[in-house]
Amino acid sequence: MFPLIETIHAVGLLTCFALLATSRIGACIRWLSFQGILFGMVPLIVHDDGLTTRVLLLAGGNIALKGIAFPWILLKLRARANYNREVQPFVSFVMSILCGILILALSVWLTQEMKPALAKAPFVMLDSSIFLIFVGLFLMISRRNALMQVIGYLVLENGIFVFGVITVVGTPLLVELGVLLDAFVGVFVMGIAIYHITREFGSMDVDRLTELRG
Amino acid sequence: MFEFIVSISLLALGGMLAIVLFPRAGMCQLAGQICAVSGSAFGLVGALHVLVTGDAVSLSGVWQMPGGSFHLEIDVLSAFFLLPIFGLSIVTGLYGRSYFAGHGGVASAASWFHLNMLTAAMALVIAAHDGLLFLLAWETMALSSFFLVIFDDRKAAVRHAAWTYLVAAHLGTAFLLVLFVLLGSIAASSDFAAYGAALKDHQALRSSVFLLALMGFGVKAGIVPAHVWLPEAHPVAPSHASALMSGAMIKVGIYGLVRILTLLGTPETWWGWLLIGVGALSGVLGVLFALAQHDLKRLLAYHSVENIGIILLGIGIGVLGLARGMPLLAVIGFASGFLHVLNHSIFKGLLFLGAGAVQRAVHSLELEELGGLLKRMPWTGTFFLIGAAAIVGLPPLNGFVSEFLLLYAGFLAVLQPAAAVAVAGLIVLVILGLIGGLAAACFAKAFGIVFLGSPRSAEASEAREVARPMRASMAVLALLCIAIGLGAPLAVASLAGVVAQMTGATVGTTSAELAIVARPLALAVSVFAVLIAVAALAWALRARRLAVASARRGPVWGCGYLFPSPKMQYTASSFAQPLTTQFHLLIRNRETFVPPQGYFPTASSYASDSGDPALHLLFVPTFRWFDRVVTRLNVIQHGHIHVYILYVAATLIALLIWESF
Amino acid sequence: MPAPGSFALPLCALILAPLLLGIVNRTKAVIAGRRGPPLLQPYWDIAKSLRRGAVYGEATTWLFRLGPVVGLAALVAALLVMPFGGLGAPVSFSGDMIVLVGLLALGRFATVLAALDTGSSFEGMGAAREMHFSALAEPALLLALATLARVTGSFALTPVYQSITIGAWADALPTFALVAVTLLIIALVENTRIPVDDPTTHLELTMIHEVMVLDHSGPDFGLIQYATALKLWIFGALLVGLMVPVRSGSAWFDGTAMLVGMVLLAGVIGMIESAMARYRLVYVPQFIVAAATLSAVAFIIRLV
Amino acid sequence: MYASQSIIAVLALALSGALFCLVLPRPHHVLKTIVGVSVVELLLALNIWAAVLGPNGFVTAADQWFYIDAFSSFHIVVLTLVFALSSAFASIYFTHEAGGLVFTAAIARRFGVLWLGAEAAMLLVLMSNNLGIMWVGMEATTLLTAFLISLHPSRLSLEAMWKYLIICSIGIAFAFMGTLLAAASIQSDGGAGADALFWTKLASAEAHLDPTLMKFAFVFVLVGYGTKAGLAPIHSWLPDAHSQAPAPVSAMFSGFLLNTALYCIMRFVPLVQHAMGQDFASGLLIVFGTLSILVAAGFIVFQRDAKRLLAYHSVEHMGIITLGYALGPLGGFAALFHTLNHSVCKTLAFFAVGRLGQRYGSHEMHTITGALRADRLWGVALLISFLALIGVAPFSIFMSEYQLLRAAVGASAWLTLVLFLAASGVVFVSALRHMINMVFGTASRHDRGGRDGKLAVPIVVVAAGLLLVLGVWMPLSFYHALSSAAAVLAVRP
Repeated sequence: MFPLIETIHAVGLLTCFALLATSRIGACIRWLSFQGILFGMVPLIVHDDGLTTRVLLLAGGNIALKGIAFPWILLKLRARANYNREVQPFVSFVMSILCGILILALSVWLTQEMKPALAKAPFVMLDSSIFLIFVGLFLMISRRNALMQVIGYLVLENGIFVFGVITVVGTPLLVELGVLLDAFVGVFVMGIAIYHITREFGSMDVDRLTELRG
Repeated sequence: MFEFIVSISLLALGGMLAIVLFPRAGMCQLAGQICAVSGSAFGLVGALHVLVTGDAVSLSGVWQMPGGSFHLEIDVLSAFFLLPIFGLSIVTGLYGRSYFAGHGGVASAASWFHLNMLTAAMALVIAAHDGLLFLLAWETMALSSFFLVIFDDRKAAVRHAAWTYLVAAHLGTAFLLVLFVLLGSIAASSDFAAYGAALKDHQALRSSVFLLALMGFGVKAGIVPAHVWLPEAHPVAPSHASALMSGAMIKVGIYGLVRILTLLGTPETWWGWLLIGVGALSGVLGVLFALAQHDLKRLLAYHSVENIGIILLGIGIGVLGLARGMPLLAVIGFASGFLHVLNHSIFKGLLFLGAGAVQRAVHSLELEELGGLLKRMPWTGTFFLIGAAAIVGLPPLNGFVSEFLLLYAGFLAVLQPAAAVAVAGLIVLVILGLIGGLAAACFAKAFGIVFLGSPRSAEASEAREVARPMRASMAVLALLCIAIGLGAPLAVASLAGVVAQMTGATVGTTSAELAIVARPLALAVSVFAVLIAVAALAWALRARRLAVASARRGPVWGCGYLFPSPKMQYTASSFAQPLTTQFHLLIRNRETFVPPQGYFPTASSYASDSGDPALHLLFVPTFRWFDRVVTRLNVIQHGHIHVYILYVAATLIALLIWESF
Repeated sequence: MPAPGSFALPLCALILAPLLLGIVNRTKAVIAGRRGPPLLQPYWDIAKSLRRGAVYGEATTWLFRLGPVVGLAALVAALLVMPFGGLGAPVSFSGDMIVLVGLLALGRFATVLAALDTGSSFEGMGAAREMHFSALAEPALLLALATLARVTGSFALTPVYQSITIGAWADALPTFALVAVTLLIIALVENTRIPVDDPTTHLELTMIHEVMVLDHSGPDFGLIQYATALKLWIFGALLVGLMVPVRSGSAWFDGTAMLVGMVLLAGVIGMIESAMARYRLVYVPQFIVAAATLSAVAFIIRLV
Repeated sequence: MYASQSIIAVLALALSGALFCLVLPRPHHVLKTIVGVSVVELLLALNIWAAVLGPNGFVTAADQWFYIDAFSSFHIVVLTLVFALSSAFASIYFTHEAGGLVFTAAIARRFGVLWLGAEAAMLLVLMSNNLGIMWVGMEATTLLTAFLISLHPSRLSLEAMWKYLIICSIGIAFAFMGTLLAAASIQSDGGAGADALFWTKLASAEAHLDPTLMKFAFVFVLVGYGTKAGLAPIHSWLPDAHSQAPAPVSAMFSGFLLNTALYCIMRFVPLVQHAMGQDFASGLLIVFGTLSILVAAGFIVFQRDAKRLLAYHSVEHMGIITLGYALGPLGGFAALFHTLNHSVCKTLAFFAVGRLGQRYGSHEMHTITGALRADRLWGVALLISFLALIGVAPFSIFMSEYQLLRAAVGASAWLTLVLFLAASGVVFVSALRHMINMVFGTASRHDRGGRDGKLAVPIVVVAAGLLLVLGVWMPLSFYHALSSAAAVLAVRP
């Protein structure tokens, strides 16, 4: 089944680059949901002890949240600010892609040291998980729009989720559900925050929030 | 020890009562005063008892604080330093109530609370025989005196002074923290005895310990250039608090230094040199700055710096003597230092109380607004005169005795073949001579401008003599000045115990060595007796002459100008001008001089105002520079969330990369 | 307890002191080609003022009257520790130098306060100058005494002066010479003679000592005049004791030698006064510091 | 009551209280409720503490999901104490909302829910044995407290809230990464199991932890929870949040939220030391601690807003505590002692500043002058809390810093010692100036109205009394409690 993983890995990387290169927020959200569904399937593949309810629950919950719920919330929010659908990057798209390549190199280099310790884990997934984390960070840093920061945060979450799935066998279900719940509440809260911000500031440009300094 | 405990608890009680009774100003004043006086009296008795018997009393108990233990011990050294504290506290307690008459309940409650706390804390510092206990008392002392300084907090200058004071105090405490923590770590205990034992087998640390002590305690004692808090803080506190702070509190700094010296064993030669150098610097600069002041209490505060310098000169000579194995030199040096500690607390207390009386009578301490007060406040004037003569070191008063000892030690050193000692002695002689001359000039100015001539302002001309208790407390100190002056041999002989603790010799040998200098003092006193006799004779003679011949009042010689007015009197600035211009390099006098012009000159004036160079050349620029530099940090926190996220990411990546290598 | 005979020394000091002033004035007159006042004129002056009544300024207090008294008493007491060349002082103890300096300071302080008591700006001016110069002269004097002490190995005046013999001079010629110059300068400063101050000037603005005592009159002024003479005697004894190392052991011989020396000193002062002009006040401090430097050099020579 | 029950009771009470607030009609009902709940919580916490200090030294509940040892129980007590004080103060503060703000019933309910919810979340963090659950609780505190900052939505409060939300979420995400790595580190040698995330398992002597993964884990945990704990240079959210939140919330933030994050870090330290020896963890802690102290000292110099000033003080004191943890057993003792002192002192300071801010209508320090004359009680509180904060004896922070210095000299960390003293000197100088100008002098224009109610004096007396008493005398039992808590960090159960 490794080819399958390879594929997911490759496609996952591509989704990241797509996120880096897209200028329309709507498109970004769709890429995000696709990525969520893609990586939501990972638990179904990597586990070695049959399709237990636990695994199904895990995969289902993730796909449902990251593939459907979050994108839906984000689209709703975008609809509120319909006059502004650009991601407003600090860094041009070309530069972003170049940075993406650098980040890829960095993450591969970093995972080199972990790999011997994590004998059983599929290495490619390890790479992509670290890569996702850093791309998420990069998106949050380099995009003005509040929605893009949420998107970046979710990409980061995906990375951590993947890492957890492939390294830690048998995390208690309670913990997993707690994590999912937190992710859900987190996005929900961020949504409300963005709602207030757009109402107060009349835009989602969080770079305008610079009255508190010193 | 019993008396000590009683006195501490009485003082604490007094503070509490004052707070509790604050709705009724009179009651809380009374409570504060009674407890202050009685408590200090108890403490004084205890200290004297220890001094007389010469055997230490101590009290240890459990104290739930890691790194500390409850150990009080009053040996001869502590007892000696308790004298000025409790003695002055009695007098100020006597003085304070009439000084505060008319203040509101809250104000007087606060002042009495902090005054009693200050006395108690100082006493505890002296008695503490444990590092942590010492620090605790030390900080409490600083805090309570801080509240006394900021007593009149409506004035911005007062607030600034209080800030300066507490900052300086804390700076000193930082050094002391390191000092005691270091000692504690090598001794594995916080008891002074353990420190001493541990230092014996950590010879390498001795010099750094000494330097830490000198810096830490020097700030409190007010050595140049760490003296800047003194002229800020002392003038603004209530006068009896200033008396207590200047008379007793800065001596606590000296005590700390001396105590550490006793723990350090045989000193190095260069310590003595360092002490002498610091003392010389403080002495000369202190008196020079004092000369340039025209606020009476600021002037007195600067004289405290000068006298601390004199004390350090004495201790320095003593240390030199110990280091070079010259017991006689050491004994006389330390004796002069200790005696001057006592004397300075007496006459400086007296002078501050006098200044307080002037303040209360005229509501101003600006020299140019005073004058002619000796006529209007004869008692205060006379006492202040005695104090002034004493601090200048004129025979036959106590100031002369300690300076005699110091000069004696200086001459002894000069006779030594070793150049290192002889030159030190010469420096002491010359510096002390210079200090004496300048101090004389300064107090001629202070007394002359404040009490002599005719009043320079309406308030001064309507001044009234102050209440009886205030006069009484000044009289006590004035009498002490004379008594120690004329009883010099006894005073010196009584120092044997405390000096012996410094030199490590037996009391017997020490008193034998002190006898060597007591005999000349006895002869000197006999000469003073002749002096007084001749003076009385001459006075009687001129009185008899004038009884026959006519004595009348007339105008003073005005060089042909018939109607001289008070405005024409010499001012403080003009009096000091020759000297201040002489040492302009050192005291940075800001002079404003409008010379007379034309054949018929109209307006012309000379005024001088002194800024403290240590402040204006050292501290203020440093602080400004630091502010400027630090304010640049602003750019880190400029409000852009993206960059904040970048910080997080950068930190993470940096750490990951760092630990991958 | 000192022998009663030894009190003869202060006594004859008390008697002869004013004579010095007479000699000084006489010398000046002779050099200026006048006949000048009789040698005993100072005695008559003092006696006259003592007999007079007194006038006191409105502002003055008891301190104004006390000043001259203390000023005189301090000098009289100082005479007790002053040796006269080889002749020992009635009271002698190590450290009596300090007492001497202290007594001089006391007298000065009393005079200055008395001057300030009048509230007149002239007196204030004089007091300021007096304090200024003496503040510098005091360390210089201590420096000179310290040097003598180091050379002679004692710091009690009597033994110090007794050990200043011809041999000692031969031994420590440069040191003694420098100290002698210092003492001379200090003597001129402390007695406010030319080139520091001109006692006979008639312009108050340029005076130092005279302007301080401007408003004293009658007995007070008499005491002041007498004190001036004593002061000159004391500093003269300090200097001449060093300059005339005649230590034969016979009191009469040494005493006469010293007296001759004193007379000569008075003459010298008179000559200086008629030869030199007054320094501007701003130069006086340099003059004193120079004196101190000489002693410092002298000390350094003896250091090794 | 048995400790294990009271563990459940503590959580249940907080949660039910939170839900109960939803149905309350009036603001003052909510306020009374939170006061009552938090006081009971304090009593329960003390009960737990007593039980933990008993013979076997720890308490567990719900088969190992809850595990409380001396270390966590001490934090629980401090937490509940801070909450009790802050709730009491909130009941005063919100009745005097100034500047056109109205404490409506809706806002009151939201406040009550989030407030008690946050307490429950923090209790969960402190009590859970499972590092995953601990993380869940931590994330929950972030999400719950976010809206406490912008209780009254305004441009500034929203900005602060957004920064807090985003930056801390990232941090917490990293922390989860670290948690996963820690779990992976025990499995790497095949020792898999559903209890991989249980602290007792990881910390047990026979557990073999892979050093490499543990190293990575600690880096992620440190940066992650460190962001929440406000360690420099990742403290950027802190001053904004503290300055914009209502005073009781700010008090709770720097009074305990930061400590909770630090607690999480310290839970990992024994594991790291177990895996790879003493130096790695303490080295990183020393660096971050010292850096925080220095940065905070620098920023304190030029602050203008009183609450921002206090916020930077929190950064400084977090640095001090971190430093203490890095300096061996004595240092750990000092750090725990300092934790209590700082929490009490800082809450008191925020109370005073908040109340005076309401009187003067601003937190700008130059508008607050003569507090002693404007409002004696809170003026005195400001005076005492600031004096204690800058380390003046006889207040307890002086003592804990003295213990810290002893630890530093014992570990002969001279550079750290010097930097610490220098920085605290800078803090002293500038903070003292601010304090003097606020407390003393003639009072500037302020509103005299508004009675404080009968809770005000007890709050101040309790807090100030605690500071003063611990500054001169440390009860023996308290001493033992602290030492055993410090021992947890060094020795593995």
